[in-house]
Amino acid sequence: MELSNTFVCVMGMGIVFIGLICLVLLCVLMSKIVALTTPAKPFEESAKVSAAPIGAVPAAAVIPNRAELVAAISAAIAEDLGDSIDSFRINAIKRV
Amino acid sequence: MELSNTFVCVMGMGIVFIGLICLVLLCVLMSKIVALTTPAKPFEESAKVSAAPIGAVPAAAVIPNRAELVAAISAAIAEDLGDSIDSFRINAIKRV
Amino acid sequence: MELSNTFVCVMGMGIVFIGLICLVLLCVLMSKIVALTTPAKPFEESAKVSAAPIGAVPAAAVIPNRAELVAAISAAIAEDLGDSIDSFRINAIKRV
Amino acid sequence: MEAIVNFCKQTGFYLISVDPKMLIMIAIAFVLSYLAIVKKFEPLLLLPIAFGMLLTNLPGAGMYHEELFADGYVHWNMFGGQGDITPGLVDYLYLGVKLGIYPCLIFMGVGAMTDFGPLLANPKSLLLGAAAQLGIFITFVGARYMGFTSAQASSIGIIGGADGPTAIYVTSLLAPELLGPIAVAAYSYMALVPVIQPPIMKLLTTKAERRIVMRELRPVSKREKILFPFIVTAFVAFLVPSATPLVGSIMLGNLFRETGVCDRLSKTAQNELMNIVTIFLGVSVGATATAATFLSWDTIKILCMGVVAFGLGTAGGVLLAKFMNLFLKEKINPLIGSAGVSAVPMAARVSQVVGQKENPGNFLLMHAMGPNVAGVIGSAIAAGVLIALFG
Amino acid sequence: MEAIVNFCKQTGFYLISVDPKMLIMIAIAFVLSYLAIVKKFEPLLLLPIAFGMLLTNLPGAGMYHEELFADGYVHWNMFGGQGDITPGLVDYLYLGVKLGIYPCLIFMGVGAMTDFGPLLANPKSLLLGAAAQLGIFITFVGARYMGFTSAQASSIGIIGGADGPTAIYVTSLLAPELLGPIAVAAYSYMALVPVIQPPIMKLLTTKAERRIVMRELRPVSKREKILFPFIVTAFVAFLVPSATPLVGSIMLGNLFRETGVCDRLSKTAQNELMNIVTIFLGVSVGATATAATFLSWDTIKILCMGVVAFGLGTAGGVLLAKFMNLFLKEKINPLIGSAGVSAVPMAARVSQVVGQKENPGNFLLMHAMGPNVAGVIGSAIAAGVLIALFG
Amino acid sequence: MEAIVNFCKQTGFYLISVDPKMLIMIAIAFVLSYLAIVKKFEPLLLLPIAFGMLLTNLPGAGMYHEELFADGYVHWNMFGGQGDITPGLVDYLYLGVKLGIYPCLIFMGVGAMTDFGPLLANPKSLLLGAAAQLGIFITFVGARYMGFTSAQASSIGIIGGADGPTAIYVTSLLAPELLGPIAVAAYSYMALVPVIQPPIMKLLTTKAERRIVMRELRPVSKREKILFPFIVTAFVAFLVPSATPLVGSIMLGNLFRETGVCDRLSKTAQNELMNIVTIFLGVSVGATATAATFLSWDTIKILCMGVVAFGLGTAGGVLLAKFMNLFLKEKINPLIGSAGVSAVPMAARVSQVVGQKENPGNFLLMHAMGPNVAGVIGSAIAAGVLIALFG
Ligand code: NA
Ligand code: NA
Ligand code: NA
Repeated sequence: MELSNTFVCVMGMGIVFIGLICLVLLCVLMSKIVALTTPAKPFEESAKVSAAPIGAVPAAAVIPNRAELVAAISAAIAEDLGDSIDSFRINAIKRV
Repeated sequence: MELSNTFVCVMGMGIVFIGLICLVLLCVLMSKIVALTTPAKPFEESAKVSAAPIGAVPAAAVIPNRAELVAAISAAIAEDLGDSIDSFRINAIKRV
Repeated sequence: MELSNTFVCVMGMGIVFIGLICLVLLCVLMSKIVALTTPAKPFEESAKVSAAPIGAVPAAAVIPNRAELVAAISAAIAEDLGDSIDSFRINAIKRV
Repeated sequence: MEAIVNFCKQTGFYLISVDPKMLIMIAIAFVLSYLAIVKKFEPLLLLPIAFGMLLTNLPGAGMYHEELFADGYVHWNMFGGQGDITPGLVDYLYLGVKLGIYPCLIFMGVGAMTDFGPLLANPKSLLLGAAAQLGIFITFVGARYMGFTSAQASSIGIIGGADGPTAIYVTSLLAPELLGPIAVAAYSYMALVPVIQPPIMKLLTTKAERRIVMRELRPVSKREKILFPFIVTAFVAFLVPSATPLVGSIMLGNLFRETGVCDRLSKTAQNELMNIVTIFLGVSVGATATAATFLSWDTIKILCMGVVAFGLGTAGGVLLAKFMNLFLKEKINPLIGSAGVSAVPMAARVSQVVGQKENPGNFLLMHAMGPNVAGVIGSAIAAGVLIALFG
Repeated sequence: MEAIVNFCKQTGFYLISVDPKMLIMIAIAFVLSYLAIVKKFEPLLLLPIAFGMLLTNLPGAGMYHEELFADGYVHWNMFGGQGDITPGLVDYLYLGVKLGIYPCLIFMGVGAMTDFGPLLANPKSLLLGAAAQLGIFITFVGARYMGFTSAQASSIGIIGGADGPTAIYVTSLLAPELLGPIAVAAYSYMALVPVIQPPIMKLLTTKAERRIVMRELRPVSKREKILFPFIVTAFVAFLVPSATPLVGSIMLGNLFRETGVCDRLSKTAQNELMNIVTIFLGVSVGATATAATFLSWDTIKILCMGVVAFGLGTAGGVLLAKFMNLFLKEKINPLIGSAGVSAVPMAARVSQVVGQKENPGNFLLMHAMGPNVAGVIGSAIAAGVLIALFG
Repeated sequence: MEAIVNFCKQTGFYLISVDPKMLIMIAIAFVLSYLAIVKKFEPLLLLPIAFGMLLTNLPGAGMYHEELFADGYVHWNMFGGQGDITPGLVDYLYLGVKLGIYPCLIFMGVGAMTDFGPLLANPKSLLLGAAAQLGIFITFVGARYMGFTSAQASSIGIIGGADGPTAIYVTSLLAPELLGPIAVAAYSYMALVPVIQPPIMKLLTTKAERRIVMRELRPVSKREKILFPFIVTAFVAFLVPSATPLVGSIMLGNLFRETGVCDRLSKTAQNELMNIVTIFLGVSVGATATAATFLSWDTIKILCMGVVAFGLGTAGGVLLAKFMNLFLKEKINPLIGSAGVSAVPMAARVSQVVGQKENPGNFLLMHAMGPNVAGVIGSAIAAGVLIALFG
């Protein structure tokens, strides 16, 4: 029996969406449980983990000089962008 | 034919002991032969080889300050012990 | 049918020579084409490529002090020769 | 004299005069090499693929024998050298593709290199990774209309998943005869993501949407990152068992990375093991592209449908992001939707670059990494569904 | 509609409802992962084992098929994909275990990491390494009384050898059906050595004995270190030919290390090659632990007997050291006897730590390394004897 | 009691008393180890070869079974363990030799380590690399006269190619029964190049010729270096299809190196992959040297003819250089001709050292590297011709 196109598409996108929606729920649930069960000092632990450039922002946000912050982030992202670095320019340092 | 328990145990431990006793003899023999055939300056060669912490002792033994020696060995062993470093403490530097 | 010795030798050395002669021609041809199609600044590119010790000579050739040059090349080759370094000695710094 | 004639008949010059189609294939191999070396199109895979294509089309070299893998299974009895065929180096290397080993090992390395943090910080990203699979299924329908079998159409559709190993895994199971063109299409288009995606992204979004600035991502704890691979493996394997090899491999690699207790395994999985497998995979996949299979209209069709699949996937991600904005209080920038096709991390960079053109202070990269890695999971699920239906 | 039902019947949710035993196995896999990640129980092997156990028990995933290896040999004809079974990734990786390749390659890496210097400086250590094999044979007898066959009892006894690769090698040859529980027991107890050994060591020794300070070891020349691997390989292979693969591998690795002329081989053997094999070995050994084989009283029995084997081995080593002291002028500290079980280098560290509690200035580590590495050779000989008798 | 007798009959001590020839082989293995460790004769391969020879000749160890590879092909049906033979570790490793996989992978690593720049700067070097293959064919004739078959004579001749992987590849295809002695001869003589070549070089040249100073090599552009592997692969494969696996592998590795876009593949090909394969190749090639095959007049003959082949190759290169000087305006130093035998980079160093003795300011190393790498290509072509004629 040849499966109809409609069946394959609905089935396929359906399963993909069901699967990923369930994963969203599971992830949210997990985060809640982890947050509840982690005793105290969650900040210290997470700070160690978030070595990603953007993750550094919360700590840096209190720095008055926003310009430096933007420059630092830009540099970090630029480094991340690697070879496409030419296509990336900071036009001006302005407050957002 | 099922082998008896006694046979397996005696045979097993017997072969293990025979084997390792022979290896003891072979090692002793080898050491003797090597010592005989190694011409002159055996000290220099062995000193180079014995990078192990304990191996450093012969040279260090002439140092008057035994305390430093113990501290050095302790540090070397502590390093070697790796993660179980907490369970290891030098209570006092005393002559042995 | 057993192949005769003469046949195998002539055939073998023949094919080897034909093959490598053709490769000589192809290499020469390729070099010519590359030289023609490479626009302008061929020197800069090649300079970057020729990290080999001898390749450094063209640039260094203008240096008046030939002695230093020979010493430098000798050092480079000596390094390249690795373990056979003992068999290599600069008797004198003389102009060639 | 007879011996000389015999020898000459063994040379490639004679054989090529009999069947000159191979010259075209050799030319194609050179073009692909050019793209890999000069244009830097995914060179780590495209260069070995091109070289494999060269080797397989050198007449008389006998580097690869399709007969050993005829009818979709491995003829072990022909591997010993007793029969007419003397298997060549590439035949042995190809076993790793045919048996589904290489794609899984590469995925393990990918897992060891992937940080699912941005995804965990914003789980909604997963939906964008789902929407971007649209291209797979629409292309599947298109391919069927163009006369491909369901199994072949599945393999063609999966190009739109923008994941090399997934595409190769599905194709080696469902339609090994199309492995050459599909691998070439998948890796070429992944390299072309910065060309294919921006026009579609601009077409489907307004200037205001592209300027949306997103809130910084919350930091994610190590614990969440360690639990995540277990949850995904278990859940996906339950839902679509046939996706387990792919999802399990990527999550095992990620576990090596995140637990911190297996650093030496993580390092080896993402370096030496991955490099070795990449060489073997590339060369042997390229070697399946013989003149007989590659020089046909099907190849042209596959190349066309591949780019359509990429485009539709991009559109799917962007449109779902716009749709979600109808309901969300905190709007998301629809440009990150396009990253859902995977092509990690290139598609996320495209989102960043396009977004920054409108608003230079807007840093979308981390936000786009969420859908980007979600797309890998989404494609694996889609692959599992297709294998379950047509495998 | 029928197709949907078919698809649902393929999902793990349906399959698990038919046979829910797999859920227990998944839970066990999580427990083992917890031990590996949080408690750091030999994580390099226990994490892959746990993940392999997870994969194999995901219903429908088809990652591992026991039928391919039924009756103790490899059914090559079923590997091509023609039959009912489509072999999965883990099946291919498992071949390396089944054919005895992985344990030998790991042993080569172990050899490249081992310094036999302390053993050569004090060859009497070898006797302690022999005595600590006592646990193997007493456990063998116990296992027989509990109803295991001789081959199975051998595999269970060898847990007491405290060498992962040796245990896996023997078990894959003699009782592959017990590979899962035996591997779990072996690696768990090796990680638990600091818990299992100290009470036994204290029970069997007096405070005075534990305070014995040993003379510094003599330096060992490079020449002796190079000759040693040749002597051990040749002699052990003559005495117990079936131990040759294990002993030969470890000694080849050691030769790479000590000669100094093969540094690049030594480096690769102890790093990349070992890491790759560790991943493959761990995952595929874990995958043998299916619900059908693992969830049985036998597993409980094996876990119990494993710890007994470790304990008896420890006791054997300590008691022989005490016995030797009756004759020796220069007393040896009996605490180093316990290191004879192998579990390199953990057991030697335990000797050091226990000894230092009584006498903080006492450094037993190097002295304990002698029996420690001797235990590896001793276990390999014991393994050879068992294979010769029941293989 | 009977059981004890049975066990004793399994020990090597009993078996060796039945067939003491193995003791001679073990002694030979020790001699080779001595040459590898103390004399540093190509230790990376000779030490594994020697150890493999030791393992295979330990009576009863059963590490290698010739029956599995009898009559020149692989008996897969005996590999499952159902028959009388239980394949050992070395049998599995040997598959990589038998199927021609290891030599190609090693050649890939060699390619990734080779700089063809000096060859491209002076393409005439290729002719010297051709002339140095003279030894192969003259030795072939000699071997035939001494009673070897054509296939065996080809394998013996190829020792003169001074390329380990080429010699092993040809021998495993044409005369696997001679693999042991040929591998030992090839690698030993490669290590002995500084002893074998200088007298021949001095005999065939005048002092004036040895003092010839050559002009500096022109710099070679990256473009030429990238095009070269493609040209060589395509052309050689057309001319001698059976040389494609060897030439293709070396050129693929070189491409990884020169393109600069595949650095991680290049690094892995010349390090970890090559080291792993070297260990496996060495051990399993050594293991083919059983007493039955190695202890015969044939081995002596092969060792003699091997050195003749090296000498004739050296002479061929030097003489062609002298002949070319009759026509060339810019004379070449005939000492670089000897480097055409390959044995990279040792033969080139010999040219440098001999040249410098006559004229300390003469730096021939780079000039000799051209014929040196050309010799690799030349030997591969010669190997292809022999395989085509007698394969
Ligand atoms: Na995807
Ligand atoms: Na042990
Ligand atoms: Na050569």
